[in-house]
Amino acid sequence: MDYKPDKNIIAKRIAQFFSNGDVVNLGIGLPTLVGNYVPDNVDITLQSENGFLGLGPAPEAGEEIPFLENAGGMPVTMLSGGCYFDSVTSFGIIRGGHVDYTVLGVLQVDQKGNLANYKVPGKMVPGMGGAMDLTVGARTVICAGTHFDKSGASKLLKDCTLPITAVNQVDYLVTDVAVFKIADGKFHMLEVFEPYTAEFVIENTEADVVKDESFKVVKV
Amino acid sequence: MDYKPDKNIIAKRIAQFFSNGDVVNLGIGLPTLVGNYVPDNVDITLQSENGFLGLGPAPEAGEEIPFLENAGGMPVTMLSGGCYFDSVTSFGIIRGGHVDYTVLGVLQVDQKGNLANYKVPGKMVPGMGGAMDLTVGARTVICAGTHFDKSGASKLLKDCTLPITAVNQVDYLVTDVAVFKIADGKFHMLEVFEPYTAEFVIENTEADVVKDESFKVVKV
Amino acid sequence: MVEKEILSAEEAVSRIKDGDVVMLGGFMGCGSPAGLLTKLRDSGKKDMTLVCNDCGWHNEKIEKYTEVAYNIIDKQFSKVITTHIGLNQEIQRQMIAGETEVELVPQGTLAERIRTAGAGLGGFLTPTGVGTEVEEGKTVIEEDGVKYLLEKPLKGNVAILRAAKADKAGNLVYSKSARNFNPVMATACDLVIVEADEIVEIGELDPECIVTPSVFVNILVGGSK
Amino acid sequence: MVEKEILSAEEAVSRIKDGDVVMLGGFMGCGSPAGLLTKLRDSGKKDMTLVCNDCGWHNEKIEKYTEVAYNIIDKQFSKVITTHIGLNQEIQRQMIAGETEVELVPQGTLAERIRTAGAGLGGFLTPTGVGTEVEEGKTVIEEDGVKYLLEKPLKGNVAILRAAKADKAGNLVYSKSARNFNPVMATACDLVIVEADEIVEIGELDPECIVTPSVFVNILVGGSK
Repeated sequence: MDYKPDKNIIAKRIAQFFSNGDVVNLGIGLPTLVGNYVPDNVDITLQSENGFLGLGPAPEAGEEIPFLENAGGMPVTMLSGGCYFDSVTSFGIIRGGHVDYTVLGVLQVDQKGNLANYKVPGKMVPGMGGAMDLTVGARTVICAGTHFDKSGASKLLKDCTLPITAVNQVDYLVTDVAVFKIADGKFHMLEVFEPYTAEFVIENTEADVVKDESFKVVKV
Repeated sequence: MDYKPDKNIIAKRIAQFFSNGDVVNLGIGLPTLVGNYVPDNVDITLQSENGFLGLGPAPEAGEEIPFLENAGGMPVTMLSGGCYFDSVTSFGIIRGGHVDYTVLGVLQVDQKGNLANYKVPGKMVPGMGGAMDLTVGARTVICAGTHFDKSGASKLLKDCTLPITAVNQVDYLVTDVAVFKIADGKFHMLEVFEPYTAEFVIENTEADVVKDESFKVVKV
Repeated sequence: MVEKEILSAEEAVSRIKDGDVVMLGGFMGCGSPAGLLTKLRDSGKKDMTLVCNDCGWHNEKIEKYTEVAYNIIDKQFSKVITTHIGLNQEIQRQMIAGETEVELVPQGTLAERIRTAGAGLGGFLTPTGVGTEVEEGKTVIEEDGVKYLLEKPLKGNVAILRAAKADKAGNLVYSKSARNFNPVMATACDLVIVEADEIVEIGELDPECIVTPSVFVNILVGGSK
Repeated sequence: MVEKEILSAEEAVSRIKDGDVVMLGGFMGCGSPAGLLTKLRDSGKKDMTLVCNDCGWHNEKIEKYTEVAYNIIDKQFSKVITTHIGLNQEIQRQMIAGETEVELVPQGTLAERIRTAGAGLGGFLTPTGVGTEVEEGKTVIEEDGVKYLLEKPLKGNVAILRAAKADKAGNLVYSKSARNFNPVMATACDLVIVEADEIVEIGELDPECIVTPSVFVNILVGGSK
């Protein structure tokens, strides 16, 4: 079976996690795409860790609002009902459990729920930014990443080999192949995305993957 | 020599401590009187620990401003340039060393710089309120109290007998008889107020009092 | 933005349970939710723990009583965690008589303990209270020659707060010195009930001037205005 | 209320000394004091420690550079304490080449360490970083079965900040997401220099909406407006 990376399917599936009123923080990169797929009848509030609630869509070119950027330094808008605060308050909100979901990009995730996403020693060291606080603080941590890296290796490991961002905090991993819940030291496959199969996932993933009792094949 | 309690002389003398731009917190009771005696050419900013800067004089009867009270629950005013904040910020300002002077009432002060002013066990337990934080946090701690209590005993002790508010934090004590700097385990008398004399103070004070080399007799 | 529940004071206090830890905003009654306290008294709830800066006024001589005085007269709280009770004769009497347990906490420490709970921290080191009765039973940690007390977070089940204005999303602004403990208590309780003098539409508050972000608020109660 | 000193950017940065710990407000350049950074570069100061959320943009491909990029190119900082340097290629290069010491701190921990210094506390317990490289060399304290790192306060000699408006007393308000680290850094430095887009008379700012109280500010510098 051929694998073709597809970031949009990941974003689309993650957007289905949310309910009305949820407070959500979307990481930079792939997780930002999730905002494009939230169903019209679901009203969530996006928190931007650089200091506001009510993050709205990117403005049209030329319509940028001075001093209004997201945590990636890109121009954004604010929805009615949002508010501004400083970085101390922002991380009080995050660490204090007042964010329902955080969606974070991954380099590696392991079956103990460890995440690595901030550093490739000696090579690429962007830094953890807010990721360590978000992973520890948000009520539910959803990791978002393509199932395989550029070399074709699965990002789902028995043990992370890169420096980890947080210990045992990842609740869900959504790849472009399947949805996993991490519990009891295993990846519990909840869904596989057509045309992939459970067998394809299990054969091509280094980590221990089991089919959850609620497992189903879905089309996202 | 006859002793007559005089709270106003204490307030008047303490008001002379301040310089332009100083940030000052005045405790409830006697210390509040200090505000009445600040010279016209000295512009200080009063911090009110219940949450604002720029505390102004009490309003005329009938002119009370809704929701504007001092830490003693009494109506006050705010000066131009003041601002409101919450209790967390208020005590960040206090503990963080951003208040130049705090003026606190006393039950007892001892020659180690210990203060007791929040509790008489089994009898009167108002609680420490903000006093413990103010004593520890303000850059300079001035205690204000009549020299003798109602039974005629000096409030200046070798060792406090009441539960203490803070250890070794009092810088100055101003009574209605004299001004003391506390250092090296002694009360250093800087000034005595006419008609009292240094000898009167030393004879009638339980604690160790020495005349400072800058000692002088003054009329407040 | 999703709107929060808007209830009557009576409906709102029905969410409070016997035995709950209740945080009460206000400073000498300024900024306390008078309507919620009155309905809480009517509800007859009991065995609660009250967390508040002071216990307001209960002064028989000048006949000045703030609302919580009546909850205290009714002994609805088996324990009170507070900083100053000098102006409430009755709670002082109950404390000295051993009728109600009163834990006195320095004001900055109370604010910070509540903040610590709301901000997901496990504790903090403060110089306040070192060498005093407040130190009893606490870990002392020395850093660079300075002694600090390790103080723990303080969480509540319910916060009952007062705001000047709330928008329907739950964003709050306060009035003058009525702000005090209200914002921090909103961060540290499972259920946050706000009595607002005015409830306005979403978008009517200036997002630069909002003090309490909507995420902290669960239930709005309209006030007298 | 006493007015604060109003200086030119050049005069203001002359108060900064070689070797100072300099806290810089802003988030990816949004809310950083562009004028002060430029004059700081001109001043040629060196061996400073920079504390900031990120190091702004230095992207050769899209030719995007925020002001601090040039101070970094000039190697004015021998050490940088920061949370994220993913968008500054040059500081990443200097770090990996060992030319500049870079201490990476989780963002919430950086904010809280600065707050802790400004608020007169001795440290705090955070769950963030437990079991990661951030734990190295730190005390781990367990409370109720949860592990926390004991993190220490972080003080600065000088803060260089940007505000939307300052009144002459030093009260500040910010603009939108340009607030970020500016308010907390104002609390934790011996000398606080604020580049304000507009300086207004005392009394012109709404006291309910002031974000940084005047007590934290020492020097005002007029901005481009």
